[in-house]
Amino acid sequence: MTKVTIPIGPQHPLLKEPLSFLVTVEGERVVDSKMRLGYVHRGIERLCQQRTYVQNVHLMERVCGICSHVHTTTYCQGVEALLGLEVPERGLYLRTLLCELERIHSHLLWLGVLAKNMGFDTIFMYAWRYREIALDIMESLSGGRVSHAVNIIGGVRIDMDAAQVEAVLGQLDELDTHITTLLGVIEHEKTFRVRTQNVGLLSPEQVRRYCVVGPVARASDVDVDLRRDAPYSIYDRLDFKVITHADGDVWARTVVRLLECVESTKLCRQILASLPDGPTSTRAPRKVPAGEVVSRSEAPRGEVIYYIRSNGKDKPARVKVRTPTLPSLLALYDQLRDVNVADISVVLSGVDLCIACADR
Amino acid sequence: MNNDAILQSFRDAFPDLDLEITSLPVDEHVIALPADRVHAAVAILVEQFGIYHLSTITGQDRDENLELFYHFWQGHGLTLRTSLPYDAPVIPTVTDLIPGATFYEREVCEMLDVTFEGHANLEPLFLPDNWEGGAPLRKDFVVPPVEGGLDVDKEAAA
Amino acid sequence: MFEQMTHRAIRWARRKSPWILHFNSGSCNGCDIELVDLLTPRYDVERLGIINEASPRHADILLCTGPVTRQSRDRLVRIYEQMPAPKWVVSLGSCSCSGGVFQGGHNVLGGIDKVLPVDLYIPGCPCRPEAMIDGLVQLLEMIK
Amino acid sequence: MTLISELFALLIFPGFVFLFVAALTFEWIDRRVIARLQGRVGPAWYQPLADFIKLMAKEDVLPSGANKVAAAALPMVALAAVMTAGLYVPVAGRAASYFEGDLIVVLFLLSLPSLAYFLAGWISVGVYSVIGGNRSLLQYFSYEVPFLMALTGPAIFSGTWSITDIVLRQSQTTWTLFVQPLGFLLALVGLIGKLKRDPLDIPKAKSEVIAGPLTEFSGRKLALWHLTMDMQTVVGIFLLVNTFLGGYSFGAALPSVFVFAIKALLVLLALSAASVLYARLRIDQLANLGWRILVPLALVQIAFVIWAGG
Repeated sequence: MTKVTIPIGPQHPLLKEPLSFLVTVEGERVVDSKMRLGYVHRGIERLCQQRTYVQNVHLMERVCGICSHVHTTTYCQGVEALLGLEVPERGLYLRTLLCELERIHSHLLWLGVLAKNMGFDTIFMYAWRYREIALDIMESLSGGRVSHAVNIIGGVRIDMDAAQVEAVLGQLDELDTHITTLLGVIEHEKTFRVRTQNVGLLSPEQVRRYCVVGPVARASDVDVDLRRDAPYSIYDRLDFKVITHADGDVWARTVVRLLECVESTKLCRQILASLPDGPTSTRAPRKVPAGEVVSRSEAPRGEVIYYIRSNGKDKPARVKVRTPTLPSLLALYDQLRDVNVADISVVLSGVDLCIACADR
Repeated sequence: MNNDAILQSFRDAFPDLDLEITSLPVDEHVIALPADRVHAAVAILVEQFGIYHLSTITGQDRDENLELFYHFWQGHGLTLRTSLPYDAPVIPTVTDLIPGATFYEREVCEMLDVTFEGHANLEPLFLPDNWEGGAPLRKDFVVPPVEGGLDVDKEAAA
Repeated sequence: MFEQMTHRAIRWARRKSPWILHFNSGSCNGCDIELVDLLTPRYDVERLGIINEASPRHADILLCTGPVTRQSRDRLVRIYEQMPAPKWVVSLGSCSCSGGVFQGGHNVLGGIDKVLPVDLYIPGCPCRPEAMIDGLVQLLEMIK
Repeated sequence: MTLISELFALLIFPGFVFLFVAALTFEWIDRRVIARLQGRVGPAWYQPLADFIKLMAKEDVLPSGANKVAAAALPMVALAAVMTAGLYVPVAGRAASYFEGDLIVVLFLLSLPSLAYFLAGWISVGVYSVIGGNRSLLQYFSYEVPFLMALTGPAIFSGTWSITDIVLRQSQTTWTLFVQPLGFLLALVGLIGKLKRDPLDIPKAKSEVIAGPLTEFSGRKLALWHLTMDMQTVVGIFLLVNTFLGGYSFGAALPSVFVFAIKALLVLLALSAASVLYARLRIDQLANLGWRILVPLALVQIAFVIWAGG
């Protein structure tokens, strides 16, 4: 059999973002793969050192367009810890509300991308249509569909009144029905199962080897979720299930992500029901006392970790960002070995790549 | 994760060192180690305590030296901190213990010019192929000049 | 007379059938997901004849998002050169118009117009789907 | 008089002009129906025409290394084959030409575009084109056999190999569909494979091989390829209507053109629904489906027809 090398990317309909994959195939089997990152490397970590803490909030929002809010949350959390700032309760609640809405939006977006990549445009259309509801809620709260600019150091800049709470509750109900519908479809649609089951398998050992996090790890039966295991913000006061699945394939990841959406709508309802009164933010000083902090949070794709060091000026001395996609990318080599050429698209989209996150 | 137990086994393994555990905000504990002991310390963490999750490796330029942080996590954060000389920094790789460190080490390598001994492939991960500007996160780094935009003449193309 | 008629027919056809090609040269994903959103039920640009094409050889309009990074510049130029004439370039989002927040990054060259001749700028961070549709319609009106 | 009417049949109805208009209309209906089923609005009625004119007026580039003569000839050959096939398929009982055995000629002519499609991938040097071409050939072997076997059913049932006569025979007895529902289903699946439509668009799967063999084609050649595909859809659907759905006959005294159009649209609707409802199969899954399920079913079908007929 002759070996053929197929380039996937940097411009490829499969990836919205440029990532170069060189896949060597023998017949219809993949025998080797090579990856080249860096097409969207913008040098955010270095830019951070040249800008003030407040400016950096806007920069962090643009690490990734899909999970923009969770990045600012992690960053602000870290800076607030350095400052020793007590964030008002209402601010924390609203922050968490947006985190959960973003999780719904991100997971539905992912389902659409997966479906599109395996030639199931209908699910793509409907998933993105239902995702619009989550975007609507976020837009009504913050004014932005994808970037929200909600977080400021010391709280959030938005507030909501009773009428808005009522409206959001109604939209959440709607979202719930639609997610249940989607779950029903993917559980019963045979062609969907045929394409996703036993594809992109990751064993729990592999997950541990490559330090994979988030829904990909949970779908391989590794029970880890920072919201429960290292509660930040107000997660210790909320009641939710951590979804795991034993199968470890793309199908399991789909189920895990959709069930997480359901959990997220429940979390949103809890937050709205127990929303405390009071201010949403406190004033933060411009300069941050010298010190170091490690801030972690659970993004839609898994653990985000920020390391921030201050040397007492108004600009950070070092900000390190590690996004959940980077370890997932590493695990791709193993997943791609010996798969069918047609499954490359399913495997690649199955781990929910976000190259903008990984490259920074 | 039992920090006292970890510290104790580190003390047992490296009796010549005076090890301390310090705390950072948000549940993070730091143990400082010399660079040549990091590999052995990581081996203890992986083999004795089953801590497999390396969140990331942070590298930073502290003017007089380079500093590396190995951020572990298992319920609580644990960071191993080590420092390297400014010139020709070399440290053994931990990819043989934790394969997940591959990309983290490559990133530190290109951003700070730290060589990880024993790493299978230290090609640039994020920087472009023909990069000639040095390590971007070192303080003496200057952004290389941009050679002028490509002149794609629209009329000529049409 | 006949020539005039064919010319008018071709102009009409070009306005009614703009096939787009999307290239992300360093974007944060925000504009990209909003661009893909254009194809979905709420905005559905297929009613304007817009199809998202995968091959540069089939496309009429190159939609660029994000600033140009050093690594993606050559690829961007190559894709532009692969497209058959007549072709147009639209820069989508603040970063691709000027470099945006990423200006000064060690891997960022600046906006798309540093590399390619841009016909239309659509600002916004990220630009809303409505703005994109409006921009594309304005571009189509410019077609002679 | 006969010359004029024959020329009219050849060029206007049911000849080339009609096929062209029908091809664009069917593409529009198909895209519109798919859009509506996905909760979208869909394109305007003139969309396929605008696409066609625009592509005809676009620059025509080929990668260096591609065989220029073959690249220009292949879409023409494919288009010519489909148009010729269209002449023998009666529309509302009127065919431009017919003879005993034209069903076999039509089936042969309809398989030519698939081969041209494969060659188109092979001669344009791109990686995706070659992979797409190989896939189209693999797919060809999977769907063609059950498709051909399914279509022999009506011929054996009617005792003739002329499509026009098969229609006549059905108007005297009953639609083949009622006798051979299984055959109709097989033919429908085969047709989806032949037209490379979702969910069997494996050779041109966007997320896997960009646009398959057509990746490197642009301008005029691409326009002709699109037209070929559209015309193949029309001819294929008409063929099914004639062989399985009794052509224009409906028992009642409705105008034959009307009846025929309704039936053709119903088949098109079935195709659109199939592309909305299923995910794309993998090539090995399709081969399994073709050889393990469809071919045995087709054999059962033929055995049944022969047993019932004899």
